[in-house]
Amino acid sequence: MPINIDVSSTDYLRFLPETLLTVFGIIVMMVEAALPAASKRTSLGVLSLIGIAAAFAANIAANESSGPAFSNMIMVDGYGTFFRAVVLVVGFLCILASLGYLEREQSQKGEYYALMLFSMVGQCILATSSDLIMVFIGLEISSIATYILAGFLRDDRRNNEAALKYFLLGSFATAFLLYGIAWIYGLIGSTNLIEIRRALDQGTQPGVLAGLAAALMFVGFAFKVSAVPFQMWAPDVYQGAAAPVSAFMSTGPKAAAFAIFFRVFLVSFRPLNARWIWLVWGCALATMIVGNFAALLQTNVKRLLGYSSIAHAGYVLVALTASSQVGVAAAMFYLAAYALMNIGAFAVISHIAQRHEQYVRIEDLAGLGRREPVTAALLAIFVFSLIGIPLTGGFFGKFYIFQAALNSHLIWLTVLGLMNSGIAAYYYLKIIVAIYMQEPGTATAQLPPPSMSLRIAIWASAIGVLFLGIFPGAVLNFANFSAAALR
Amino acid sequence: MGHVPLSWYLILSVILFALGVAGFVYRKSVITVFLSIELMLNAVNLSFVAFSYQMHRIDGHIYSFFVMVVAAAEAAVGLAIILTIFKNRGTLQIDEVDSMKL
Amino acid sequence: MNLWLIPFFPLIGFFLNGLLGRRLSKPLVNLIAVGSVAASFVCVLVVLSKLWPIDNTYTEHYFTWIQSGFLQIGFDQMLDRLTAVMLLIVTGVGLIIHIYSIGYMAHEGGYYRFFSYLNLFMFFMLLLVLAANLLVVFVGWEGVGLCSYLLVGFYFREDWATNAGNKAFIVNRVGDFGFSLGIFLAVATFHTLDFGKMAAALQGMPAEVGFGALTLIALLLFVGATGKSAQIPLYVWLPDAMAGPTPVSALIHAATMVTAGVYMIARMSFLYNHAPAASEVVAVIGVATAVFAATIGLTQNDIKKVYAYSTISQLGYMFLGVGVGAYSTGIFHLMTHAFFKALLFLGAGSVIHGLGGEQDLRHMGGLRKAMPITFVTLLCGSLSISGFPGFAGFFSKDSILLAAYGHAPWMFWVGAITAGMTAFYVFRAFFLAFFGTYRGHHHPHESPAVMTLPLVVLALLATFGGFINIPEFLSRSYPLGYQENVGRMAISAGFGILGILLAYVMYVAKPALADTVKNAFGAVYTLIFNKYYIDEIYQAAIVKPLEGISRFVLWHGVDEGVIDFGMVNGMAHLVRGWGSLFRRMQSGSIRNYATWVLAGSLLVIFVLGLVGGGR
Amino acid sequence: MVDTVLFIICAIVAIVCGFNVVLQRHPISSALSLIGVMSSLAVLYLLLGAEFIAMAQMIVYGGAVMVLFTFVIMLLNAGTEKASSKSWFAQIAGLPLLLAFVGVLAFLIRAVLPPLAAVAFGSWVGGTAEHIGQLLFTTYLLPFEVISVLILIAILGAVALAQKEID
Amino acid sequence: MNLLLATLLLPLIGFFVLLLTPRDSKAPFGVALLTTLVTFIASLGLIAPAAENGAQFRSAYDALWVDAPGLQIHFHVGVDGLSLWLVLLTTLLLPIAVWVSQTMITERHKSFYAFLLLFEFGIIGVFTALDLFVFYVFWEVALVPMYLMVGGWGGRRSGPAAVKFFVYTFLGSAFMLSAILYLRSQAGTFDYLEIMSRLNAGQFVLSPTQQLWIFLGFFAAFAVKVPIFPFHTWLPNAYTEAATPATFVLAAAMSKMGTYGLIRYCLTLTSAGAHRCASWVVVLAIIGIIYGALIALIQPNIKRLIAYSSVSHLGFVVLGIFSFSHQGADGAVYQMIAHGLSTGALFLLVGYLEQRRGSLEIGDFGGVATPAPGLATAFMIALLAAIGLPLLCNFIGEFLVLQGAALTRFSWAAWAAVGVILSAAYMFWMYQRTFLGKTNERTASFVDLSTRDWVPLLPLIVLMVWLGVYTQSFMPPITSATSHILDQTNMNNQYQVKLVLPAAGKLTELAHAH
Repeated sequence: MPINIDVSSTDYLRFLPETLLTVFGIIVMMVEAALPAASKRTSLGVLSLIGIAAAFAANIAANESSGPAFSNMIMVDGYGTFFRAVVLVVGFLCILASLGYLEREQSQKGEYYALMLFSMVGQCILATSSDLIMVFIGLEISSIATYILAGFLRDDRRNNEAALKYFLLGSFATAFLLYGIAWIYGLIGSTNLIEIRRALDQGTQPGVLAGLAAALMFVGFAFKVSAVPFQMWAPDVYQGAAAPVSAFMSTGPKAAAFAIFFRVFLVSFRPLNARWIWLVWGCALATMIVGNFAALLQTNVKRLLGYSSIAHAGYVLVALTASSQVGVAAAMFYLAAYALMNIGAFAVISHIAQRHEQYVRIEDLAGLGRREPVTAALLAIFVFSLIGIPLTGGFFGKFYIFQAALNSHLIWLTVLGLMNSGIAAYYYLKIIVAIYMQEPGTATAQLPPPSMSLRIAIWASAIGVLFLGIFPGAVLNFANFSAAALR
Repeated sequence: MGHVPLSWYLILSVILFALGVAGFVYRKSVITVFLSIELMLNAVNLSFVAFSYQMHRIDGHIYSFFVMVVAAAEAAVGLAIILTIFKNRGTLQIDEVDSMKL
Repeated sequence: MNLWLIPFFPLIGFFLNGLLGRRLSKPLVNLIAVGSVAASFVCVLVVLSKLWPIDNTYTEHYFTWIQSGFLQIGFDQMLDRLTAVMLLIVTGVGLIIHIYSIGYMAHEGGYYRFFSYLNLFMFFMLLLVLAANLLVVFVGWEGVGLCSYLLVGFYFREDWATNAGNKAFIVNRVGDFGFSLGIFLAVATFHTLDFGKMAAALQGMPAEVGFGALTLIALLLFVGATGKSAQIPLYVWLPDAMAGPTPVSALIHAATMVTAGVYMIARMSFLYNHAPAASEVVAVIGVATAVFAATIGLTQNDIKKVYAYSTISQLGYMFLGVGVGAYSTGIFHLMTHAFFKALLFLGAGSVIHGLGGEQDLRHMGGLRKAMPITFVTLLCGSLSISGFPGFAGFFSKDSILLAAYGHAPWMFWVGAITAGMTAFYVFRAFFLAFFGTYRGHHHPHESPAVMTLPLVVLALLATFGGFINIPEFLSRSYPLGYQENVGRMAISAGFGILGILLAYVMYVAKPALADTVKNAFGAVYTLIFNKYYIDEIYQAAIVKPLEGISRFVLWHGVDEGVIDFGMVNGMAHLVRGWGSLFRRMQSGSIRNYATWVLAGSLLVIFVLGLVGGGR
Repeated sequence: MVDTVLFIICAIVAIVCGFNVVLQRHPISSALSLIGVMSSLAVLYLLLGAEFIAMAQMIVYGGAVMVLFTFVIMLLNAGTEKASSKSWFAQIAGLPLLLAFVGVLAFLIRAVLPPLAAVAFGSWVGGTAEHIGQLLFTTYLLPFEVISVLILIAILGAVALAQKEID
Repeated sequence: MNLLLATLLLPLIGFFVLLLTPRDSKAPFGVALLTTLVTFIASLGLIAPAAENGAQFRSAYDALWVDAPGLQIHFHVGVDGLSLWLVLLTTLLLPIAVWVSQTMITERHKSFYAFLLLFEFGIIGVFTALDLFVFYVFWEVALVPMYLMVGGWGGRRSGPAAVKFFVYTFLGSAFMLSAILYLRSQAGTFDYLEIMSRLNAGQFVLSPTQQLWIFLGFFAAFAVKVPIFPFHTWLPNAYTEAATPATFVLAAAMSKMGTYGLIRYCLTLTSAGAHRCASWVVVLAIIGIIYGALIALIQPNIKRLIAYSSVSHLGFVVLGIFSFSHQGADGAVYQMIAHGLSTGALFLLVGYLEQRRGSLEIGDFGGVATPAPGLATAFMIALLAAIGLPLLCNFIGEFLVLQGAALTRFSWAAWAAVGVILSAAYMFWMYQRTFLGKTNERTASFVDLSTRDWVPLLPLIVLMVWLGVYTQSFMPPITSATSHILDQTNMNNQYQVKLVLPAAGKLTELAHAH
């Protein structure tokens, strides 16, 4: 067995974002230990924000010298860079949104920020990994950190339950994924994504077994992105977890999971395309339908957004069904836009909810438009983006996805999907109706002004959503360019 | 003859995996459910090692190793979560952890 | 030559009075209203004198009104002898009635409003008469309908007035429905609406046999005419229209507007000549209306209603005339009718005015002493309408009846009998009002000069107007269509005189006889007295069902029930139903969720592993 | 021959213990049964030439992880399960689905998988600690380093969620 | 500076400026009024170029908006004879809406003005977009502020009405988006002119089946927006529940979006589809005409009555479009504008009534003409226009539409003309019960229109007469645009205009035979 390992500085550069996140995570914990007991812990949040910013810079630098690193364990390419960036932005905004929230709940602890950072490490690894072992480890890092975050307010019954559900079901699904990896390993002898592709192209393995392996991995990924019928956990967990955490869970890990989902299925399993395309077709449709239809009857905003996140996963799966470069680019764009609008919505909800999240029903939003016109307007922007109204990122993403679908001749899926988005408008509008068309209720009547950090988070998300909707060109270009990586 | 076909190992793995799933689906104590997950992971490990033997490569062993580490980490976190549940609800019955639904 | 000036003056009058009238003094309003019509009358005279003897059609084009595709419709006016007659009638009689109105309306509220409407009416009527194409006719046609609505409903605080106004407009709309379809079909057939061009297209062509495009156009236009000119089956609005002030009844519902249908058919004679089947229909409807309305007229107690039914009846004569192809006789009768019917209405108005608003004949009587001028002039009018030899009505009516005899003798006989009935009921009203003893309460008095003077002028016209030989004047365009026949003239005149005598016997000589006759006829009388229940039938057969269908079937049934509740909400319910199903699957139980994952994974394995085909 | 016997013994022990995990109503019995499964698997690993993994299985799994489990079970004084009428879907659909799952996979392995090598004890010993170590610090350097983050998270999580119990 | 771009962007700029103004002051009103007026003045400049040749797109502006590999979206706008008057109608109506909102909107003025401006931006965009993507974007951009206006102000049940309105139209436009995307996947571009030229040059061909489906996709969105029977049930609720200025723009301006789309896109892009469905669409239109009128006949609420009358009136527009005749198309466009003016005026007056009485149930009125003759007169004029009295605007539209329909199939015109009868019936009946008769104790103290109330009415009334009398000021650009569109329709589809009855040609034949 030859021992040739040369780990060059380039390798480290390519892995720098993750490294920086880890380092800052550790620093946060150490600083916390050093802080006097009475002092405010907000500075830890700021520190982690700095860490994320640094990681972001490193991400850009890493992209300058793209390529594989650490014996093909990871692959820094435009695609990975894009998702790393999404994850980092998500983390940044979520931490911003968390600062005031944790203060309010009196749970300001360094662990929270460290866990956020570590979770992002896992997601960044997912975005760039090019070997199934990295996929597994990245997924676990990301997930386990998120399990803890979901239950971070440990005295809160809903948090506990969310954490337990997410944890047990997540581990359960991961076992399936892992079993799939085992089968791939057994069939091909390698877990490198490119190797798998090469082997499958040659077609020496029984297609049925490759299909089995793909199926088991599909279960794992589909669970993480909350695709039907593996979506059950999502509403419960998003409802139970703290609002900023829900914002984080429904965007960052989801984007990362989609990143690797796409990479595995479009790179490694592309030769099996004919097998899985109809599966994904049905899955996409079912996901859209279940998410949207079930959301119609929700009265809890967080739960509603949970269902909506299922539906949005369905739209992204449409892009996977298209399995084309445009489709990938569309999914990338969509996930970025979705991240912004969803974080924005959750951030506003976290503000409205007040202490211990007492006010999370739709009627608690009543009259927000009169009490806080600016916050209300921003929430309206997020909701309209979720509906898919033009000039918001949500629209352009959806538009681009369905265009990709039509380019791949998925006419019925397009029509049904767009109909779905029409039906979806109904439940989103319930929020708008509450904000603008109802008299202020008790919840909004006693609303303290939002904290500065939350305001920044909301404004940034809103500007991002509008920017993606009005000037999608730059992001789209980058997405398109980097989508070429998945061939 | 005298040698065991590798497929037996794989089928054993399948059975154990399925038993893990069964435990998850049928057991009502949170801890047992969690144990079932460990059983599933063990089953997967068996597959990894068996496939490694087939190809005479030890990457599978590395996987198993990592799985163990992950399992250990999961155990720590999972048990901590179970602790909080027990503290807040005073029960370990999984069916009673269903306040969020519909 | 500026034909446009003719309708323009009344339009100015309308705007001045309409916009500023409220702030103007009464004399000024009068000046504007009467002055504008007078100016227009003068204009007519000037124009006619310049164009005399009007051998050719004179046309003026102002601007292109509508241009789309091949269709080009100009805002054009034309003048020929027919127009000339009409112009003189409209402006002449119009002027007289305007003057009369000064007195009649002196004590009414909304004085300026009344005159501005009246001016507007003059504008539209003149537009109608002067129009050089069918669409401009339609403008005037609808416009006069509007004015009719406004003036019938002049006492807008009273329900009977506004109901009558609505009825007038809506029934006219039904007619206009036909008229507009006729226009569309004419465009499809001729690609133009200009009278000249249409006539030229038909020049030298044989008459249409059977039922073709031309007949259909002619019939559709005639549907319009039945509406405007109150013929069967659309006559029902006219009696109700008497709710308007009496000068309005005189001007619009006797002299001018209601005759527009006759004018239109005369104008479109080239078409009707080519559509004999349609002409036949016109004649039959005309004669039927004449006799039908006359029977109703026999029993009415409201003096204006009597005259209203007589108007319908007389219009039936005119349609008989134009229907049998003797267009000039129709126009002739149109003119004399304008004279004597305006006179009758104004006379009635004078009576009503003198009695403080009383219209019921049963509350009049013996007025000849209190209102001598009205008495005399009304006598002239009554004789004229009865076709008493020498009076205007005699000549025109007989010319129609002679033409009808030439076409189909039964029409002549029906017409002659109708003439008798006409004489009877007109004189019945006359005798009831002016003879016997006064049965009312108000103290009767003669009307002021501003009202009686127009009566006198009209009386002269009604008496001697028959000597204006319209058929001769129009013979260039329209063949005479009848032959003089003294015998038949005597027959019809005889019927008239018989009618007058009968009325005299029943209402002056032996007043008790009337009740005896009434009782003798019993059921028939009740039927006729209630106008054959036509209004009630329309109400029960059309209006009520339409309302019921609209409300219960269409609105509550289809709109709210089927579409909104059934389809729209049904879809929503369907979606919600599925939604709640998905929601119930979300049981909150971790074990159930895991089972779903298991089930899903099996499905995925099946699809990917087994169904995917291949090895 | 020995291979076969050993395999069969271990397999039966593993399966029986596996069933026991599923069938026992008290968590502690399940946990102990799971240790049984793990031990027999360790033997099977040895048969497959995975020395290091067999050891790790005993030490990490059987030792550390399961001890943790038993500890928590004792700590929480977790009692016998109670019958529950909830999760009826799992009760009804679970067994058929499981049988189908096993059936499909077993069928695939038997019918579709190309013939594999038979296992002969000692014919291949690749999985010594040396081999593993070499690979771990060369090819699998990155995962190995990264997994430390996971350990860190576990510590953090335990601290964050169970702090009060600790201090 | 491109005047069209100025017209388009001014409301947007005004919107942002408005956001900066203090909430409880006169400033938002001032900004809104100024913006809309300046926009109107700017839009006047569009007339001259477009009137020169209505068939071509003038004042066009074309800029690359989204530039990504495989996806170039141009911000392409232009004005031709078809869109010209619709743009002007909009820019005229908006200052009026702002003006009346001052008194008719009782709270949160600033937001309302902001939405009005945003709406103006959207709807001008809809009428001028020359790129299907841009069209769709503006289509939705116009929808959102309208939705907020309908739901945020107005009656108790305005929220549900607004949601119904939104979901209904949004579902419809989902189909349109599918069609647009599909078209793009076939044509390779979103640019309308580019697609047309490629179609005409035969560079790509849409099979009749494809055309049918694309047509249906577009039609779904337009039919809901117009609305065509049976997609109309959102309309009565939305019109009735919304605050009057919102109803005003909704009815007067927004309802034209659907009909505009039908004539602009359905007829040209998918002529085969349009022809294939024409008779069905016409049947629906005619049902709408009669059905809307019949239901209006028995409505107890003035606003709802006018709402149903809109269903009826817009049926004429659809009928005209799908008669595929010059007259029909011209009439349809003319009717759009006329309907905007007359219905707009009616809704304004309804607003005045509501202000004074606090209710719109017909039963609560009666005898209003006595204390408020000005209001009654203005209402009468608008009403007369609405029922198609000659020399007022609607007549021209209805006449041409019916004429066009009659040329294609006479029975269409015959059925549709029934609606004309009914319109008089329901309008006059409503007028009688509202304005005529004796006053009751509540209407006796009615206040007549003040000068401020007359200001927005006068331009509408003047235009109603102008459009009715001197059509040559407006018709030439329309005619050239529609004939261009019809040429394209017929070029792509040989469609025989069948007359039921012999035309002039046949008459002359007859003459020669004898």
